[in-house]
Amino acid sequence: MKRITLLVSVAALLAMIAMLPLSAVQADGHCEFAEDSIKIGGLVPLSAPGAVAGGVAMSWAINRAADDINAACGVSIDSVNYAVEIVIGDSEGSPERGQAVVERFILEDEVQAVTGVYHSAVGLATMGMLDENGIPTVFSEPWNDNVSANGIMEYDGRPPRNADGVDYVFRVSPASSMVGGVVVDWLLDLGVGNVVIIAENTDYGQPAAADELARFEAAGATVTQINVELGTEDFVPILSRIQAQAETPDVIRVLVTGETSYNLTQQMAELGIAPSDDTICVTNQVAFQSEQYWQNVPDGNYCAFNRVGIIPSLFSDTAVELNAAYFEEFEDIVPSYAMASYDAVWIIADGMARAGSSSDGAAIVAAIETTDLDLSQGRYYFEYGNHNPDLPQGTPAFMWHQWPDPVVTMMQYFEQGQSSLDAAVIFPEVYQTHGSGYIAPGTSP
Amino acid sequence: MITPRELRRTMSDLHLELNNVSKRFGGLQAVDHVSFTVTEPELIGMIGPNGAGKTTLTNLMSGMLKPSSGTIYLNGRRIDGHPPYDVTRAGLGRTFQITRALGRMTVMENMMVPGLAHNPRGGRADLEARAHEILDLLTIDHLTNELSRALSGGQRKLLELGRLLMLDPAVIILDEPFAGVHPRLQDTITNYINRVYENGKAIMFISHNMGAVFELSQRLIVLHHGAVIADGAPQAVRNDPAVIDAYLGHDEDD
Amino acid sequence: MVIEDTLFILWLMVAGPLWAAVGLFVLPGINHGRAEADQFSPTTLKIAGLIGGFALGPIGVGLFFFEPALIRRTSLTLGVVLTVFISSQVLVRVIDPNFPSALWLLLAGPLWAALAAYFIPRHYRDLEADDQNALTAAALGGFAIGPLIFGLMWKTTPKINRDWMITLGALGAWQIYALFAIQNPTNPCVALPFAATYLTQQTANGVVIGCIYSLMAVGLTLIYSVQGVVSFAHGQLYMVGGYFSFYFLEHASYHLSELTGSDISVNPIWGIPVAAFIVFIMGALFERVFLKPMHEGLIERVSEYAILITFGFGFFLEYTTLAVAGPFPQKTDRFIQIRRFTLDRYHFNDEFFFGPIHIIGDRAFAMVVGIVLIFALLYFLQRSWTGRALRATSQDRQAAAVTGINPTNMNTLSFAMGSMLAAMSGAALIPIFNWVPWVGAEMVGRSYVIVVLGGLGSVPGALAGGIIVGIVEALGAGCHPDPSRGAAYKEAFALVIFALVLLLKPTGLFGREQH
Amino acid sequence: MMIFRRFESAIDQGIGRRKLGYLVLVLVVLFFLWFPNDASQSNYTKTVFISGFFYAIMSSSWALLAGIAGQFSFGHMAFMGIGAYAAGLIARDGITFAMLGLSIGPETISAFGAIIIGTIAAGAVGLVIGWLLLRLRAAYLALFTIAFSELFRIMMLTEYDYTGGSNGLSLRPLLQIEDVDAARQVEYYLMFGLLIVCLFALYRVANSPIGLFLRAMREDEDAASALGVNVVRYKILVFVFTSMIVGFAGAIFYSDVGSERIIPEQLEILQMSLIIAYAVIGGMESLIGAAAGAFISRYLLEAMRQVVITLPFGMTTYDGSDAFVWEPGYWRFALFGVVMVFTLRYMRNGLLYPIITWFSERDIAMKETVSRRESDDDHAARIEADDE
Repeated sequence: MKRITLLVSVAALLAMIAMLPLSAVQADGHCEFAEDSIKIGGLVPLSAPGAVAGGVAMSWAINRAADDINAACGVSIDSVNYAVEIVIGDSEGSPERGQAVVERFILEDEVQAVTGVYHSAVGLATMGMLDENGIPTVFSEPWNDNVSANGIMEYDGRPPRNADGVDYVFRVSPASSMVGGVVVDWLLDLGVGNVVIIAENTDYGQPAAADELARFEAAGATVTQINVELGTEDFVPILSRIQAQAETPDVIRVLVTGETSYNLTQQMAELGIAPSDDTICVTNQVAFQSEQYWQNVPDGNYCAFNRVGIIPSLFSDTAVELNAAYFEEFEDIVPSYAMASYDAVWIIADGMARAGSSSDGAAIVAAIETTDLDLSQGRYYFEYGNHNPDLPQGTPAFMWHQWPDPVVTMMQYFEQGQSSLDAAVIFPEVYQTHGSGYIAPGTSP
Repeated sequence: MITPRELRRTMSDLHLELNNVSKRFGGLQAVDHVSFTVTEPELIGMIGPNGAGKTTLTNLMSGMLKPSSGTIYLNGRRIDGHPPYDVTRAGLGRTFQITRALGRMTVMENMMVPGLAHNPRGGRADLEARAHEILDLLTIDHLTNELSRALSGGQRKLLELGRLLMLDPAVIILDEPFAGVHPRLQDTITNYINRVYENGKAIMFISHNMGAVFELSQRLIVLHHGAVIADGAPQAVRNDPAVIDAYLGHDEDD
Repeated sequence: MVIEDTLFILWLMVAGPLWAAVGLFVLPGINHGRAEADQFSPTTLKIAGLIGGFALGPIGVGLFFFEPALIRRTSLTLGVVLTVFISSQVLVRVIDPNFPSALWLLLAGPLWAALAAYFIPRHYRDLEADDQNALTAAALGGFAIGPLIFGLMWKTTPKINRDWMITLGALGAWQIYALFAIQNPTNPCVALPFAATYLTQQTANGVVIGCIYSLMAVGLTLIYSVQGVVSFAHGQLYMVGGYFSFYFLEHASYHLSELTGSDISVNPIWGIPVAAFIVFIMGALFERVFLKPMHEGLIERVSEYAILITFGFGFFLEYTTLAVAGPFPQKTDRFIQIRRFTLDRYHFNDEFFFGPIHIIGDRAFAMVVGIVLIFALLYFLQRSWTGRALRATSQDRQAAAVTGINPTNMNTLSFAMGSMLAAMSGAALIPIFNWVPWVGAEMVGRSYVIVVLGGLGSVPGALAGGIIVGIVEALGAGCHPDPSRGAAYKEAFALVIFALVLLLKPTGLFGREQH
Repeated sequence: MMIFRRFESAIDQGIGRRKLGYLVLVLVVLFFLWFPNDASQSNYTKTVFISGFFYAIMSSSWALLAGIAGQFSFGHMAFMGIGAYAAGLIARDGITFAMLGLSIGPETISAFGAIIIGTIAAGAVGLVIGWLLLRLRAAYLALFTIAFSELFRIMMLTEYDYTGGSNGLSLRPLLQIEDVDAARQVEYYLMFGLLIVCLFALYRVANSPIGLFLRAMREDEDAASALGVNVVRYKILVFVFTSMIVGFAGAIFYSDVGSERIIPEQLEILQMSLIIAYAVIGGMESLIGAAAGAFISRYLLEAMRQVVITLPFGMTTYDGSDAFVWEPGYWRFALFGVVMVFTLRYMRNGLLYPIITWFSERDIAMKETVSRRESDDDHAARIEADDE
């Protein structure tokens, strides 16, 4: 089994180094494909109110993965090569649409596996259906803790989907509390006592805020949470409010995404609230898109941000290739969800190859559970699943079919207009690039 | 020509009474303590120079405006300050100076609105029959299925008059019935007015040109600066000095 | 704000009553026989003295001595202020912090407002008093001072002039403020020593952003005043204005850099005229094709048609932009290289201080741009022939037509100019907020609030409305007792005011009677 | 053209247009009844149809409100939301009357009970709003309703603890059917039935005296009032009626029939604008037209996600396929906007209006009267009189 994987990935690298636009043609050149191909559905938001920018990147990555796989002669089952074919569906970020699209995937396009999903609401709404239909699924971006958690859990008062849980759904994106953990640990290491959390009132912001708030308070820090609506442009009033607090906060944590977060961060900086000598500015993965970030937050230097995915300085060749291609397409750094989506397709393909079937869901799931692959984000494996069913006491339910160690790092810019590839990794220490846990404004490591 | 006395025997009860009705807009005293009563079928002309408050008074009577003070009774019911539809039900119908036909509804529908509003339970068939009669009287029966916005100005006026009859009110107020109407239709209107009068209704037609009013009306009410300055038989009014200088001197007040 | 206990009690128990007594017994005596005082009944004088003395101490007494003419209104106002102030001060102390201010804001206040709004105007009519604004005043007062409003307006049905409105409005605001204070005493709006600085800061924020808002609203109001049409494409025109500016600057900078070889970035100020020009043309074309037939009587239910057609236009613009420019946020360079203007902290003594006050540089600049443009427009409307023609048309189409003005052209001009103003504000804001195709939605909602508040069709009204909305949003978000919700409800505050104005005074604060 | 004329006259001599119209209607209904049994159709198409039915209800009821009664409300979606949210909250938390000390636990409320409560809630709010709106006309009314629905949306979004914020609120499922296909089948018929019922109810109202009064009010409120139409009553009535219809439809649709949870994004003005656009394109003043418009537009917007263009004459694209795929993305909506604007400008009564009127004998009658009028010699009078 392992051998095939190796072959596949090596071949993939070779193919990627070969000219990419022509990959399909070349594939035809030196691969014999079976008549019917393997269909994988990609469920991503491509129109408002969904997070379109994310969806675009994800669908790009998914298609890209398929091309690469095909360039490596697709998925070979019983020494027959099957080409991978991608079907993209637009979830519009709404559960209703998501369900409809998944249904179309299953019944009309007859996909054998599904990946993608950006909004947790969509993930929550669709995972039951995917499970009932036995479609192996690897979610690549929803963060809500309840996604992919096993069937024992309930969410907003609904009974378990079925007795033995959501067994067909895997997740390679972190659960929000995994991310929260890192951020909070880092801040507590710096000894912050007075925290302000600004969270968007969405399925991303609220759970994340709740989680981090709990962690902070457990550690005895005082926390003020401020909720904002996405699409708000002018944050000055609420920022002035923070400014007027009796004791200036040690850190302002931004749990807002998209253009809204850029507005917020920029205004924060312009008012000199954070980053400043007294206050640390902590934003989130959106800051990793350095081109966009610097265009929209020119004053956002010295803001720290959490990032999911292996750190640029440790990019594997796969990651480097992917990043190069992404940059060609979007003139920006490849975001984690694109990497995750890319990897997800590979994981599925690999699972099918090892299961020796593209249709037997159970077998594929079993195979995926024992995944052991090195891809753009690092080494993939799933700790808990039917192969290792009993979660130890205290292990949260979402660890079921969850990639246990997506790398979550804290990074920080220390030069105006710096590319996030050069930005300093400041936490966890093992990854530190500039040997410091926090770069104070005005200084450089 | 039938006299009021003969009519009174046949007619339904009819008693319209205004006591000291006033209306003030901000500083302007539009209608100033107007009082008069109508107790029998009459052809009443209400005249007065522009801005004398004729239309305001009409609006007050028909419930479009609330009087600042004073009371209006119709057949024993107090109607001042009531919404127009109550007033109409109480038996006072009015037309508008600029015709208010319901543009994108057919003539028949225009007729049915008051009909059904007046007695919702009433069978459509009877109402339609009645509508046809009235339209026929008004010489626009052939336009039944026409959208009323396609009608000519004069025909719209006729339609308005027709709608009033569907309500069969005790008192009818016609605001400028002759304004901008083709001569040929004016006769129809006059004829209509007489017919209605003969059915025992009081008709009050408002106009700012005395000429048209004189030959029709049996009683004239003259408004000036919102107040009644004369009320009586046309001849008497015609020679009333107050009226004369109101009209001579009316140039400076509009 | 919460005044210090000792001070409060001192005044409540000692100074107040003392001067009240003076006012009560001395004032009528010395005023006796003076013409301007005798117009009032002795009791009025007594009560006035009482209140005046209690509220303002010597000042009050002096005032009523030297200016008896003021006695009635002043004492009335003072009385009300006092009641509210004392009550709220007492509440602050008596009631526990988690007293549900909703109780007043959502139940008692509206209840009294409704009652007052229902009964008082009728009462006015029965007494043949001039009931202009009575409704508004009653509702405001009912909300602000509850049952007291009946006491104020029932017996002596006063003529409701602007001071009345302002006083009552202020009281209402004060009421909310006091309740916020009760809810959350650590609220920076109330907690000394920050309050003074904080309120100034928020007001400043409000005024700055308000002026920027009004620029867009002015366009809306201009269109309405001439055409009697509310443009539902305004937000999208604002949005495309921003994009035009953005793309122009990008290309200009690029080509200039190419030419000169040095790295040049064109100042966003130049984007404004470009955007203005393009959108002016767009507006003119749209008006010619789609709005013109309205005024030629080809269309019935004009206002609905106008709503829909502009709406569809906006719909088209938004999605076309989305298809062309994509969903990625864009932003231009800054106007000026100053991050923020700061007024440093000033210490009165060791615990009381004022400042610092910050204003973001670019916003200040955008505010200036906004104000300049608005006044330019006003000047244009007042002085130039075309401007006068526009105004004439908005006054009375027929009359204008008679005097040789071509109303059709005026319509086109008004719509084009209105759209242009939207585009200009877009171009003026893209250096401040980053830009996405749906950026217009929130903004246009706000400018509806502004124009209705200021009165549809009134340019100065739009300016005032903009500033009011700005301040309300700033204070709302800043003073909401629950910091976690304050920001999320930011728009909501403006919307509530909007709804109230629509219901109570659809003509707005400065508006003409509605068409 | 000639042929059409002949056909037309043939019909007129034959069964007559109205009858033919009914026939066509029946055929359409039969088609929809048969449709889910077509084995070749996937559940996905059914899902698209289901939401199509839902939006048909929305825009036809809006057509009654705006097209027939002239009440130009943007709050329609909000009322739908009120229905759904009320139902959801009731089914989750039950009701507690603190003062009376009595509380009804959620378990005692059936899914349908919740839906009914939701409907009532929507109606109640409709009553209040309708009453508040009495003083407002046209643009002011539109603005007020926009403000109202935005406020509602923001509240639903912000009161995270109660409404689930943007995670949405999942209602109690109305049907518990394990088998997916069977479930979809039932949901399809349920929604279609609902559409028929609603259309029937709306139709009855529109063609009753009330409908006549509503149109009268739309044309000229003062005149209608002067003719004895109780404008206040009917204005409020129409608000309550339409709110209840959409509240009901919403509560059912989100009880896991069309969707499993309602999210605040559904209440955005954008969604409302879509409904308006559907109604406009189909014909604001005809209920059927609006419904059809909504259904067709939705279907097309769905179908246009991916347009496969097959190349003629065996031409092939570079990778050898004989068809290439065009994904219009946002251009769909841009196009939609264009269609809406041009419909308004050049076919004000909607694209389906000609067909609908052709089927109603009205326009025969019209033609006749027109010809009669031309024979009539008051032309001069008209011109003269219109100068006033």
